[in-house]
Amino acid sequence: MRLTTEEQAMLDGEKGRLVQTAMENIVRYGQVLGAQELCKITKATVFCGAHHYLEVCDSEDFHEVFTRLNLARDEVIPFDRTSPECYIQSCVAACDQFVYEPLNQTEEFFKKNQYYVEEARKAGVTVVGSCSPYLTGWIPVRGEHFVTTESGVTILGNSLWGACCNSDGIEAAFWSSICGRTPKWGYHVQENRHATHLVHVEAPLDSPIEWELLGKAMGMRLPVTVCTPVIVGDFKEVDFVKLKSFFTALAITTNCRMCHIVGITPEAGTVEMAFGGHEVEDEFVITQEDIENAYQPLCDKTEGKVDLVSLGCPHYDIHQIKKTADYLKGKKVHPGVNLMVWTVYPVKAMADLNGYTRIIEEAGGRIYTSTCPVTVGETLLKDYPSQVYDSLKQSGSVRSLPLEQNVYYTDMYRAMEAALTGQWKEEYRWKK
Amino acid sequence: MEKIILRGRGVLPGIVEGTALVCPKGITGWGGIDPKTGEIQDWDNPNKGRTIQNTILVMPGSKGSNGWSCYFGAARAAGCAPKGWLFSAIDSSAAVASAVMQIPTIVDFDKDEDPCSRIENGDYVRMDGTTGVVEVTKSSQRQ
Amino acid sequence: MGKKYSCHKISEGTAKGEALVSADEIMFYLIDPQTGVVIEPGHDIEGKSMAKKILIFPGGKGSSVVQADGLYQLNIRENAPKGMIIQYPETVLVSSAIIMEIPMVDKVDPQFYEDVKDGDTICIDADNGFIEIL
Amino acid sequence: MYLTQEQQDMLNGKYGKGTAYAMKIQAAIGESFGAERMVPITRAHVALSNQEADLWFAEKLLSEGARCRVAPTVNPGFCLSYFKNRHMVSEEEASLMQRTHNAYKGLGAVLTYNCTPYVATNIPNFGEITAYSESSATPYVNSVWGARSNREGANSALCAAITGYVPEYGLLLDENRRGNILVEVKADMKSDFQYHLLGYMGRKIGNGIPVFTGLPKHIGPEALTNLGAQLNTSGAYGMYHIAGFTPEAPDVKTAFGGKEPERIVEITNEDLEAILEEISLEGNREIDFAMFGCPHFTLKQAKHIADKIEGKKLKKEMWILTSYHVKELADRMGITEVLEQAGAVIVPDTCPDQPCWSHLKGKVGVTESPKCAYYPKRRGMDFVIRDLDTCIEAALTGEVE
Repeated sequence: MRLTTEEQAMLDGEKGRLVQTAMENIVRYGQVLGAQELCKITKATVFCGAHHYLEVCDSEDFHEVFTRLNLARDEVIPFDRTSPECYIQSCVAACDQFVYEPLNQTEEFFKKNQYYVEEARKAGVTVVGSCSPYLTGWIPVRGEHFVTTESGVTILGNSLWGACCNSDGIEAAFWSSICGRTPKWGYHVQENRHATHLVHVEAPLDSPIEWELLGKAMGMRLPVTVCTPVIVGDFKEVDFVKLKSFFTALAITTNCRMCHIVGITPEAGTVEMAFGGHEVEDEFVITQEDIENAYQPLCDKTEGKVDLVSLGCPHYDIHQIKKTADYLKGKKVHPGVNLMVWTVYPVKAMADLNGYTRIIEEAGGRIYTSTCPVTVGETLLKDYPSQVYDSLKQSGSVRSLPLEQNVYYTDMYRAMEAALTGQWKEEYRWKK
Repeated sequence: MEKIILRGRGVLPGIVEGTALVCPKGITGWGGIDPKTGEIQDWDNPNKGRTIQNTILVMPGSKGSNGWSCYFGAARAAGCAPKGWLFSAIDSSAAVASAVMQIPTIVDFDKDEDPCSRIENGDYVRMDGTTGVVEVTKSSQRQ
Repeated sequence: MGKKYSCHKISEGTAKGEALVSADEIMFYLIDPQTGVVIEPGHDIEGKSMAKKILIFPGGKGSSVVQADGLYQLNIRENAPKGMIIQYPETVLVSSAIIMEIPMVDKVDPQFYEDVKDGDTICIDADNGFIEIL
Repeated sequence: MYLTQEQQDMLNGKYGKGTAYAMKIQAAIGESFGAERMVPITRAHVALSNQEADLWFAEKLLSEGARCRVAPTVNPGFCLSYFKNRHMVSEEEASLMQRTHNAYKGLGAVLTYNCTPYVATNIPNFGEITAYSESSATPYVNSVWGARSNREGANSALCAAITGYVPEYGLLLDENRRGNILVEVKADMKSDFQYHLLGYMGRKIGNGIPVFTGLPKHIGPEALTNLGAQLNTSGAYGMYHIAGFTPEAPDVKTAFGGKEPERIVEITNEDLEAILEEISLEGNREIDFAMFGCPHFTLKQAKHIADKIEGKKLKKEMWILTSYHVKELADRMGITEVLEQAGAVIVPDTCPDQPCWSHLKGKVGVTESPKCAYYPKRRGMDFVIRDLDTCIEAALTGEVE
């Protein structure tokens, strides 16, 4: 692998042990890939907070846990700096940054999480706590190289913004944030960004949930290997909420990390442009029936009482919170139902300013930040036998937890109706 | 005793040997293994309940979310790492996991030498992460 | 009957008044609302009043809010121009004229610019697409 | 212009008087630009200005029953709670801001009070059709994001938010998005400040769509914000290209749509120095205050200042204007505390061209933004323009180089 003088200096330890270790790992990562050189990273999101999987390392010291798990070393290398050229935001943690009791968490865990997050902040990470870093201005521009721990953000960045990112992982995002480099491989190389599969969408897509279901329907048809589909169809009134819903769903149901949309994404003005002269490996059609089939297994059939309604995965933006407030204005959530709305705290502050928070609270709901039900996990979810989500990702991930809950998935309005009536009814199932 | 030789690209050095654990559909990283024991938890994985600890782990590549490597990394930290691993074709998540695990790694096999189809559970595998040579002793032929 | 010139309607209506010709773009923020006098230093018509005139100028300039506020301030004091004849329409100025209900036209017969001078009495009929110098 | 049945119904008053009024204005705009039809938008940003005309128009629409179909984000006025509580505005001024707040809230706008929606809260995607007013916003969404918006006025953008449509003309059409002026930048673009000055070269660049070459490979959002803001202070630009960087300009040839540039302009260090000398008050003097955040500062810029003044005491007032949500981040990150301990103020929702700055009338400030120096002139504030670090130093020492 060819390294620049600056990169070699980092590898030789001239910028300290932390940068050296990060660079060693990045170089090893690049060697495994067969990359010839590295590229400069200017945006990153990192997975801070006291996540449950870190508990395998039995230590009180954040830096020891960090070193063993994120740097994969058995010494202790303090995480005390990041690349000054890279803008780094924190992803969700397993705790809200401001409250713990409503999430059924202990003060001890809350404080541990705060300690972890605070150490990251001191190292140069902007503490945001969101799966949707773009809500606070973290948006790579076309051709910019970035890293993220969020699959949905990888695919959004590659596809919608024409920026460059591979799906690499939590550790690698830290390495890149520290040394400011990643292997120049995969989607970081222009020649690899062409489409491989052609998907004709014949289903009419209106609401965000239908775009989510398109992601799942494609996931049922695409190969498990890495591929770059391009979709064509008569898409109307496409907005960012629909697109983020689609890309997030596609990311979790496939290994796909880039997907062109003809006429919408910048590298796909036409089908030909998307393929860039490369062969079409496969081609298929997604019909309305495919969308409906994708939906059915995601929503339980039993009717009955509802205990939890959760909105906002990915985290809601201010427009979505406004829609929630507009709908809930003057209404009351059914007693015994916990209505949770998830976002990032600066957006919540804006919701406070606009009066949306008050409307939602007066209706009996509450806005939470910095995490989500699945990331908090069993501690929160075990007490709610019947749960409603407006997100394919949440409802899917909840099903893989070892719990025996009823899980319902529908659009935001029907989910709010369920919160108001306290019941799950057949009519709340999504249908066209 | 039937022996076959497969050749891939050796990417992390070291010579190790052990019993193969083959997951032709891969393993989901996030939530797919219990890092404390190395046990596979994927509900649809035929190897559910088996541990990856001290095996030669064979997979096509990574699977699922960007959080793939961290559960393997956590298993490493807990002392439950495999001895070495083989990937049919490398991808970025699997490469990060390899850099984390620092175990002998061989990747990018020809289609007709795909370790996921040529190696079965229980086969005895000797691999050289420098040369990329994988020596497989088929278990059905062994005493 | 005076001489007629064709033009294209931007903001509807008819107006009659004295011509004031400016070679420079106009930012309505820099007009004294109390008098309609242009106060922008170095401007082609600095010191002249546009109140109740037919203003002939190339187009507008300035940020997306200043034109509307400038025209509004003139309008409530009845110091706005009665009509406007421009060459280069852009959205900010066009929407301001429409909202303030001041007749505005563009694409005028080039001969008009040869003939017109300050003080001429001019009729604009935006709806029927002509200007007349009386 | 062709109108669909729904659009015709809007015009005829089926959706209420306010919507009809908004549609009438838009139809007239469409007609005047020769648009053939109207197309739906999915985003809007209204340059709320908290001026009388702005309030008059918003209240008129509201009283006639208009509501936004597409909830727009809005520009800053001044932060009512901050300036009212400190008695820095008169009753009338506070009341104007309160009425503006109420009117826009009633119309269904999202009250972001931020002039840089395009860096965080309202970001269009490539090809998305939108209506953005605010002079720094239009070039950013067209150029950096590849979205499509004409240079809307505050009122035409509000009309678009209400009807949900815009007439299709100008920058909404492919053929009008090609560059026609080649701007070869030979100047040393060493910090975000140089982009302010480059943007201020409007007179030399001339009318049209510039295509910049010679800029660095990595250009951050702050630099791009500065470039767009100053282009529209010194001229009128809906869009620009940066060859090899902005999405519709993978290379120079594509940026010009295969045609030859109509004009070639070279920008050198000397040009930037000359423009700075022209627009700035002379240096080597005592200053009274420093003002930053026109356009609104990002967290990175606020942090930069905090790092520079941490543990020190400012000799002069320092105002850092930002969005409500960056303010939240700054609070959470401990940046606000550092700034306040040094004597700086970071205040959200506020623009330099507002009545809340009456205490600075007749005083001399420093700023890094030519736009900040330009508009408040009529409020009696004068500025020395310098790069950010020099301005910070001036606030610490009380004197500027």
